[in-house]
Amino acid sequence: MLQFIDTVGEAVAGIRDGSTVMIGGFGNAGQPFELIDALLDSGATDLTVVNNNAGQGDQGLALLIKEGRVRKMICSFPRQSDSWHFDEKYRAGKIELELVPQGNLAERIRAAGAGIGGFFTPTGYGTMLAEGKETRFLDGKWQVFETPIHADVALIKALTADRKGNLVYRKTARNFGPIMAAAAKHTIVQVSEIVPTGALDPENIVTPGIYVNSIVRVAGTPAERAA
Amino acid sequence: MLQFIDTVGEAVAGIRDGSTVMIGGFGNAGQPFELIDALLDSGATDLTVVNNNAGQGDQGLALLIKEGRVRKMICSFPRQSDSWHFDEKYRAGKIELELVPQGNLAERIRAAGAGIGGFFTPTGYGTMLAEGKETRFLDGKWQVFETPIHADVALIKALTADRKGNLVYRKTARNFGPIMAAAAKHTIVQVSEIVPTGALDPENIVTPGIYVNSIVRVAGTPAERAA
Amino acid sequence: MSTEISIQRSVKPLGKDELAALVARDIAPGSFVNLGIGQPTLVSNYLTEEQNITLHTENGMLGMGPEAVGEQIDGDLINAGKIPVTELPGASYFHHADSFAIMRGGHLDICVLGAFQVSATGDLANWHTGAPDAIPAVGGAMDLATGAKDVFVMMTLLTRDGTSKLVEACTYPLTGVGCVTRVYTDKAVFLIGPDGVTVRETFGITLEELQQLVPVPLKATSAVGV
Amino acid sequence: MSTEISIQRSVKPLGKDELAALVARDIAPGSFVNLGIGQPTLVSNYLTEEQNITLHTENGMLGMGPEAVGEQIDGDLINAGKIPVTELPGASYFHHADSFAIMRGGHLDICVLGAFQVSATGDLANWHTGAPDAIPAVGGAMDLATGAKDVFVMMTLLTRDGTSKLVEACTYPLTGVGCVTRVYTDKAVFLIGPDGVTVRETFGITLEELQQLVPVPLKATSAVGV
Repeated sequence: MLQFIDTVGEAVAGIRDGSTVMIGGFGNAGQPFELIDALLDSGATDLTVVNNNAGQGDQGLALLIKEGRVRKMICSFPRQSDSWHFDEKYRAGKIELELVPQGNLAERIRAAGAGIGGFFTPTGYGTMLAEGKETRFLDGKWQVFETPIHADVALIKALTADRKGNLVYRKTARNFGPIMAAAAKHTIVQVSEIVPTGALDPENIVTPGIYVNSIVRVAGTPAERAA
Repeated sequence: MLQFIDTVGEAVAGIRDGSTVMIGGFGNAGQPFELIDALLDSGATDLTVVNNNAGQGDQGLALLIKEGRVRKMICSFPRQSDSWHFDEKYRAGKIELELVPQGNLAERIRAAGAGIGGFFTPTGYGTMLAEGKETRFLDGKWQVFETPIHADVALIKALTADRKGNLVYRKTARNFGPIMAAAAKHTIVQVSEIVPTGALDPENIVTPGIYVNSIVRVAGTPAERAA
Repeated sequence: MSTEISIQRSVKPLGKDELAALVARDIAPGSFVNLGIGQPTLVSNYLTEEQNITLHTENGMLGMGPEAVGEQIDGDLINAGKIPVTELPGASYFHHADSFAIMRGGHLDICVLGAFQVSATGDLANWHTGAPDAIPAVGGAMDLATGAKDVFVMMTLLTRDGTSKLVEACTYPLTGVGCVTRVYTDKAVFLIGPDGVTVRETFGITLEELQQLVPVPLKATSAVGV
Repeated sequence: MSTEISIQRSVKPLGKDELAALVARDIAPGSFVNLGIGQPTLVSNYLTEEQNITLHTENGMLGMGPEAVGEQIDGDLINAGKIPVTELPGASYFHHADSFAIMRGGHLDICVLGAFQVSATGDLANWHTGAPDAIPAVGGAMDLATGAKDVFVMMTLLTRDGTSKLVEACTYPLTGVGCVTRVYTDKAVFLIGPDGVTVRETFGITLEELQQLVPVPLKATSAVGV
């Protein structure tokens, strides 16, 4: 049942220790900073986090990792110039890493939302990231078997929601939002704006409300903190 | 290379005997009637046609079937009250039928466009439509292995194209258009309107021009012939 | 047998509209629902605004409204039965793969389907008579049966020749295995669970009489109003 | 050796910008192209309007324009390298699965990537040094390598210690198998095909000298201007 929630703290209050949490965003674009901060404040720990990266600088996901709340990262690109908190935990053997090619990450998340139990893809064939995985020759190519990534919770950012929970995004901040919303049991969205039902054109809705559970408005323009 | 073509006849002129042709539409909504008529006039034969249905009444796909141009239908719902031409050919053993659950049809078409070599789905497990197919227990359910459906050509209908080939659709006439455009080697689109590049909002484009090869404008409102 | 008396809710079998109204009442507020072609479509007539139900049609829409009439009719806006329909505020359109992902990904709360037969373990047969000369056509039936969180069946309990459609094992070709959770019929509502078939309520028939019609062991529900 | 003379196109090795300009010239009009992070990004500076090239960025956009400056900078509009960029008329946005479907489904005409090594059969190594203490990070490299119709590599031919990066078999961990079709280097352009490695042109070096640097049998192209 869709809920509109007043604060990011209340929005993430139900996230339990040991959960798998998908976090939207690619770089700063589409990162739900305020929800991540609230998750940090909530004290939830032993988390498996699915995100394209493994945190940057001294904010958001990087702080969750620094505080030891993240047991495992599933991501495509953990190593960045400012990913020092992940780097430190990783080298100390204090965080598990499942490294996934970015397209496999996206497709595995999409598969979870779409009820696909697994699929074959050429990406990664013959590389160390496919070691130990089933392979098959299909459509003239060797392909690797990949499985869906499900999550308990998704934290994502959109531009606007209507009262039915329908979402639209802004530019490349869309990235993982729509597929994570579909892959998680419970999807929490921070939006810049909530509009009346009927204000969004039905042709242009990117995430239908069926994928959304909790919506919280966070003041500020979408790009403000990212810029 | 994207081409804007003056007539439906020229648009379909390159379709060769023996081709696999995807045809958009669900019922009359989104059916590219004028392109289908042109395909009939072109004389192309020995076709494999992918469509949700197998033609209705005495028009479009039903006539292609009547004239013996269709060797095989891949569809989910061939039997309708007015599907007499298909019925006659089928009972006479003159047309091959691959019956596919509608969601598998959509997902198999999507897989072709997305470079997926095959996938497991619970749909059809334990039914006669999964007989002889590989099964596997995944995510707590028995699932069936399904393979992509590729095509040489897709004939689809959209509402509006810009000069880059970006498309938007109208209401439930969207249906199979976007996934067929991605699954076919050559996608031919009939649109009601062609607008200058930049006239469509980049947030709202449903089919990016990368999936479109030929565009032909067909006069008349989208629903006119369907109504 | 007090249990038996307590679950008989009417002196007559229910008509199609009464049954549709009953199904509609049983749908939890805020649910996302797909109503199959035929009898299940009647359910939409009994959904109230307060229930705030969102209807899905597998040809690419959430927020489907009632059947279109007169000026409303638009050939580009149809339901899965190819009937012109309307759009409610808050509707959204999507392509076929996205639409079936909603069903197949387990996001629909309830799907209501007609049936030829339902088995004691929830197997559904509703797409094919199995007649050797029949042209098979499946549409979205298998996806709906397999994907929704709950699959409700609406059917008459008996065939025209008086045979129960609730059976030990389906003789018609299957649509889905172990997928049906409830069966709404003119004579009774059945709940199908891991411990067998429970009768929630009966209409114009006692549980004993019902058991004589149905070749499946029946239990009465102990909880009233489940 | 007339062939050898005919393929030497300059008296000096090419600089990065000259190489980027060469790659840009080789891209067919109307192509859809993804330029990898780093050196390949330079190619965009040399694409002409007449070429009508559409750039893809895997974080969800077709029709990417040049890097954003000043007022244009928008935190919601970045490329795969997380650099603020601009939007050209006719652009479109889509989510990550749809974006990678464009790459993985074979819809991009060309993707241009950097590399640590390329093998004589087109294997690519560009994501991981294999150093035991390195934190691995792959991003979209494997999808790009595997999905595009043509994969062009841009790199210096030699490492800093003078070893050829064009090798019989990669010693670094692979990104993709048999995926590279052309290698643009400061010293030569190599075409990789089923019959081995062909040198299309050289820069400041003869074919014989080149062969001494590269541990892979090289053939000179017979056709000028391929």
